[in-house]
Amino acid sequence: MDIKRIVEALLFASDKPMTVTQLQQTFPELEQPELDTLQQAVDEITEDYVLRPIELKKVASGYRFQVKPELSFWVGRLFEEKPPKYSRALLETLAIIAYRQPVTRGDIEDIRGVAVSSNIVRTLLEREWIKVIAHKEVPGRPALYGTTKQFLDYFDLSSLHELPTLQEIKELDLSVASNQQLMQDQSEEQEINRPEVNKHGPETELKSEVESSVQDTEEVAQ
Amino acid sequence: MDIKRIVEALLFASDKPMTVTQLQQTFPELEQPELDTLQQAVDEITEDYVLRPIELKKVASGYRFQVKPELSFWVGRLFEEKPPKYSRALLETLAIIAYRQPVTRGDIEDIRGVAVSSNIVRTLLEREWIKVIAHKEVPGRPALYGTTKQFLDYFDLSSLHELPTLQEIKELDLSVASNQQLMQDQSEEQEINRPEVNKHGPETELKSEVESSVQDTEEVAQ
Amino acid sequence: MQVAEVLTPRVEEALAIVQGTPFMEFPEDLYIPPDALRVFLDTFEGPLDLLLYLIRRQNLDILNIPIAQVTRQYISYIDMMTELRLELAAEYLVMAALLAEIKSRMLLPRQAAEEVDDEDPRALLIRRLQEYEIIKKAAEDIDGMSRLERDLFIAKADVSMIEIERPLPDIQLREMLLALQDVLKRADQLSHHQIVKEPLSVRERMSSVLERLKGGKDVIFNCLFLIQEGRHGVVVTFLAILELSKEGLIEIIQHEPLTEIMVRSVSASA
Repeated sequence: MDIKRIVEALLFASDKPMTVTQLQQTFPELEQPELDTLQQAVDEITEDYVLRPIELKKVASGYRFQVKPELSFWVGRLFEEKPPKYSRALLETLAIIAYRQPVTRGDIEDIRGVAVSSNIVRTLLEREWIKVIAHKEVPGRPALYGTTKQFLDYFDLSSLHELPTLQEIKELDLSVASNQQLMQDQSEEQEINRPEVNKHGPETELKSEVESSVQDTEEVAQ
Repeated sequence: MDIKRIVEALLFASDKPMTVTQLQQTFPELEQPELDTLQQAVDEITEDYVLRPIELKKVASGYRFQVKPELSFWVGRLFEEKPPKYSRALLETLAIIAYRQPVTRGDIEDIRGVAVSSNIVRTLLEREWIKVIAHKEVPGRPALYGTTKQFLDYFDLSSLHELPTLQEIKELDLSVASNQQLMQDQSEEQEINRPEVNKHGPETELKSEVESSVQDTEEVAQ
Repeated sequence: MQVAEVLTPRVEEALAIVQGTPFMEFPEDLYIPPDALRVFLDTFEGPLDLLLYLIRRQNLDILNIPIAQVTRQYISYIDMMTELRLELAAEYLVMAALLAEIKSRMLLPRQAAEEVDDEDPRALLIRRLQEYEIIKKAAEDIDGMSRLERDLFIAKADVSMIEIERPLPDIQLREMLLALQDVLKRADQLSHHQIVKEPLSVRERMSSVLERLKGGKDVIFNCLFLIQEGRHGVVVTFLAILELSKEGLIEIIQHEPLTEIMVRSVSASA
């Protein structure tokens, strides 16, 4: 039996990289080839695969066949996973942060009536949908959370303003059909709901001052 | 990027055999090659490996690279763990399901003449060699079992047709056989009440049987 | 057990009679350990298998089995097992009964053709034996086929270096709103958690104002407004500042009359 053929088969079948010594030990005691012979086989096999999409590569723990790096993109697609689903608790937490920001974890727990796991908060932070805006000056200095620009981008919103009001959410049927309509109605609704009382007073008073501060603000924004 | 190279890399990287259609779906939506093109790539790759110690083989659920059978002996030495052994009961149950599917557990018991242990059915289901195909519309709605592609894959088959053919049932002609038989039986019947023959004969026979079967069992245990 | 005893015509309680001498117990040298018999029994897959063995051992044609002889042998085996109090599967005893029935039928005078139909238990038994033998052979064939883990090895290339994209879960806005709907329903049941229904834009602005105050510096009140947002925007900001102040998250300070009003985050001052 051709040693090179055996070595090639072993390297393809092995779960782990194999050293030349390990290859040698796979042979029955009295038929073990010299290490030199095995090394030569390994070198020849390496040469044979130069033009193929896989290669015999020496890594720390031995030799193994691996897919060439230039094919990573294609092979990576093979292992793409279906995204998992977020829990109801996470969705609720996110919605409460969006509607009640800035809120502490304690506030969220009060509203939900159950504890909020650290995992949920961490996931939302990692996803960059929420961020810590400040810390509340109460014992423990809890973080105050708010939504981010990324959160708006993800839902293709230009402002939270475009979300339905709490009252609408309570009343409306959020079935698929009505959803589109809801979003439309909602933006008009928001205009109407503008707090009437405040419309006059502060607005006019502030106007001149506001104008003067525009420049500062723009600088900050940049 | 060369399609053939990608296909070869995919087949080496995949955990499971892949069909041409599965290969196609791995490509991004707008770059999916025609099935013909992929089939041609598969055929060319098969050709490329003809002289190597591994081969691209078509099994039930697709194509996979595997070590050529003549190298099994050497490669088998690679794995310290002994391959699983299957009991006769399991193999007979599997054979009945493979050849007589769809069958209920009751059918299996009728053929084997003994109860089928739940363990055997569970093992076969867990190994994904069999599956519940439907339920028989009789009281109790027993499950109807059939074999899976994984069963064929495991045994290196591409379809059930490749299973060894069954022995044929010799036709029983009772009108001829039974008359002769009757005579024979009747003459023997005289002996039946002689307990010493009854006892003595089988007993000694039994002893050697036991001895030889103990040996068999020891071999199995090794 | 009972079945076996009824079927076995026992003249006496002797285990065996050798050259006219009854043996009431197993002689030492003849003793077969029950364990060995258990092994023996275990090598049979059931009554059909045992029966098939008895037939094949004597090179008998399965279509032409001497029922009486086979029955006698079969019952001897069963008897032996019973004697040693080995647990016998019920199926073995059922088969013994069937064999006895077939045998007794054959002793009765033939009623011409009427017995030679498919109701004939002997024909049925022969058919079952044939079917079982075929399956037994098929099982042996399957065992002999090359298979993964034993004779067949997959050739694979390593992919551990390949980065696998793990897509993050997607959510629809609708899902989030539905979740909120649930929260509101629950909150309504707890009357003390009345959620104030303020315009969302104010809450959003509260966050952005608070964020601007990050870092602890005092910010001029006026600088918090963006004139290009128009009236509406200015009102929203103003309400946000008032709400933040009410919630104790910011301080609004005027050091001296007519000087600039300053705003700072309470948390930053600590």
